Amino acid sequence: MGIEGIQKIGPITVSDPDKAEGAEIELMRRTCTEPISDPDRWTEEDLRRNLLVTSLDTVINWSRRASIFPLNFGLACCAFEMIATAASRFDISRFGMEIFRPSPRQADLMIVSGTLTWKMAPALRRIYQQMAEPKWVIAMGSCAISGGLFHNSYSVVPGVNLIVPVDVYVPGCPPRPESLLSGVQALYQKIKRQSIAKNDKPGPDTRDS
Amino acid sequence: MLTDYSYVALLLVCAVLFVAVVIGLPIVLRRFRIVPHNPGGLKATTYECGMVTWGETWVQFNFRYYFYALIFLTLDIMVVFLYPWAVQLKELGTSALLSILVVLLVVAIGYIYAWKSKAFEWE
Amino acid sequence: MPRMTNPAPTQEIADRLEREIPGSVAERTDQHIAVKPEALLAVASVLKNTPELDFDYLNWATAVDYSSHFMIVYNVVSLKNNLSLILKARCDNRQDPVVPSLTGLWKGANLQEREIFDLMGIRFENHPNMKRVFLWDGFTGHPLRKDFALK
Amino acid sequence: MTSYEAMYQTEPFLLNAGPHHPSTHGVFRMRLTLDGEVIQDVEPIFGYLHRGVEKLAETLNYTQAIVLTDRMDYLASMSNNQAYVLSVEKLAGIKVPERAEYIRVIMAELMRIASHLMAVGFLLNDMGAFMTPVLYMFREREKIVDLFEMVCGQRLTYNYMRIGGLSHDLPEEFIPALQKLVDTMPRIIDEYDELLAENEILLARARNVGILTRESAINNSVAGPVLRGSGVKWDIRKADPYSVYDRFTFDVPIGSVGDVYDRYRVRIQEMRESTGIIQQAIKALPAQGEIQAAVSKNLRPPVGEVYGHVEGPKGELGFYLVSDNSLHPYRLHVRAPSFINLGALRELLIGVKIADASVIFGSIDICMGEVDR
Repeated sequence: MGIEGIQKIGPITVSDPDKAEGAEIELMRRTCTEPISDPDRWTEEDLRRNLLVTSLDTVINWSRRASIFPLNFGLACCAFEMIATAASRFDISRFGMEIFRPSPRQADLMIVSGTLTWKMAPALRRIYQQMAEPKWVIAMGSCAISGGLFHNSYSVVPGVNLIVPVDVYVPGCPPRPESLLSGVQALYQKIKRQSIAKNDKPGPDTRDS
Repeated sequence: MLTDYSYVALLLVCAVLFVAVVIGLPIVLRRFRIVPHNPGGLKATTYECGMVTWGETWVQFNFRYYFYALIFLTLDIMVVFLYPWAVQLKELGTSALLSILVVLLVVAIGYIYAWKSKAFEWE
Repeated sequence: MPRMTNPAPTQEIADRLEREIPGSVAERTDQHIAVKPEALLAVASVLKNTPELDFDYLNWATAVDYSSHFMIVYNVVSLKNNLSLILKARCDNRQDPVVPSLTGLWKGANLQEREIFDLMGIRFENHPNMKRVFLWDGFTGHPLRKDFALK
Repeated sequence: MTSYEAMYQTEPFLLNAGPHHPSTHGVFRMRLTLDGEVIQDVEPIFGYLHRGVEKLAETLNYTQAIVLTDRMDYLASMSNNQAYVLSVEKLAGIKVPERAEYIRVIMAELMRIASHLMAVGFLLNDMGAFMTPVLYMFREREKIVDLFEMVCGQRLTYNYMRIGGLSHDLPEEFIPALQKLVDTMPRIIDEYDELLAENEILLARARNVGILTRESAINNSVAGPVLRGSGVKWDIRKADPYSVYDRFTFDVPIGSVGDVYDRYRVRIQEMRESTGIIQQAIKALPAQGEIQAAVSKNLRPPVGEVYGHVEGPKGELGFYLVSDNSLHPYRLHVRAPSFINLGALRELLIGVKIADASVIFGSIDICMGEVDR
């Protein structure tokens, strides 16, 4: 078995893949206890933006929000409401989200739909970090927002914002397709106010193990 | 006569322009930090369904895949010869036809040999 | 009356088991038969292989933690004569509970026994792949035990 | 082995068809050892959606646990409700009024159609007919989901059935809407069937692929359309008729070879049977009548244990309940058909090419909420 393939997880380097995965999960369980602040610093203070920056902003923000490619990160029941939103009745492609990309390389928006368990948390963070900036996260469903029905279970992450910074929270269990669409609208308002002058990364990279 | 080549020149200019814009634009935007750009970290790791890649990836594959590719290559090169011949068929006359048949015969022998040595069976 | 999966005649089966493997039946009610853990494998092969019983379909397997002991519960069904029998095995040792594995007779028991090991902590000897099935490798404790506090 | 193959020794290659993979219908992971394209070994890895439902059920009382059952097999919430509620009624000896039984049968059969639509749609999606059949199947499912929403207000997790009956009675416009749906459904299923059954691509990808013989199906204790696809005539609605199923006449379709095509055909045929059952149920539905037996909210069933099972869309879905006469179930075990059906996956996938692996996996039709519980 090649060595360079093994990801160095903190101080532990383990050959057996399951032990390595278990070690990473335990590490995350101990470290990820504080929710990461939502990346919306640019919405508070008003910015000194000259004409050139604002016009460039509007063009860039319009182009970004008009064609967001979501990543189909379906975990549980909310995944089927997400697919129903993508289906022909509640057509999400009216808002530019035509295709659901399976790989993070071609996706801009990660819709975390369903219950996130601790075993899936390292995969979620790795996929989030493998997405290219600018990237956004919608936490869909009360399980993603706060662990929901399974809040005090031994294997459920109480809230996705412990792992990745979340931009829009869509409540519901599962949220109706219309509320997911209103979540998408909320994301549009957020993108509209982004500015290159601030030049902050929308999604600060989370804690690297 | 010269004007005929003007289209080629125009095409050349468009091509170069297109390539310059497509490659240059991200570099310019990145330099003025309009577009976020931070590679590295976990982003550079290979994506394998959210898991850590494990084990060797430079492994020795079964030979039949290479054999299949070689056969495709032989037939692909044939196309390079067939196209100009087919376009000028009338002027070249039957002598060209015979020479192409010889070339096709040679390739056919190689093809049948590959077929008989079970290159196309996947089991 | 259409055919019903009527609970198997436990009296009849218990007597037959007692005849073939003396001392194996620990307890019998008209819902279930409880056998001693060490005789479980023999009893299961009798149930499966005797032609007229023919319990060829293991429906499900689970375990219950009665805080003084564990109880492994199997439900075997005979598809041919539409009978369903609940087979139990009691396991008193709480530190290192071990029960013979039935994957030799029914391949369907493989995953379910791994689930019992993962959530209840009962090990099955000569099980081909005795590992946790749901929880990750570093997880300490077995959640479905009564002494495992949720939060 | 021809000469050149013997000469070149190949090395296995480890690949994760991991938790986040388009064709694994949720967070299911298969660690594949590959020789080129052929799968040498498969290790299915579960647990990426394990939420500890059985442990949480021990902290809730009997009525609250209904909510948990919705989220297990989220494609067949009504059947989950019915299975759980059935076993509690069997334990506590509660008689359900006649009208509630008929409504439960209608809901369960509608759920079976919706779940089979999803199974067939995503199976064809894996086979390469990208998104077109799924979008058609979603159009039908939206009609069924509208009916459920009309009855209980939710689209996916219905929480509709209660111990001893139902939470709401049918609104007036339900039966006409149901009648319209059930009248058009056979024609729509025939349309899909004609479109797909003779399609040679589907035949090439499904015929004699992933054959599960009759004996190994029984030995692996698979259930539902997978078992019936292998030619075993075993359906809980016939073998152990619960609720009012003994009053309906319907046929149990079975396959012959046990390959992907037979499982597909069994599901399509079952959809037709379900529409037949709903037609009969609409006629026999008592117009008025109680829909909820007198059951106290904090029910304390007698000490004892029970196993109640239902023929869910994925297979036999059973609840093994142990009660100690307290408010909370002492132990609740779920016989999850998707989880047990996956026991046969490894046997089906070894020696198969990757492209067929996702088709075979799709034909088993699992739902991760039920696999990982």
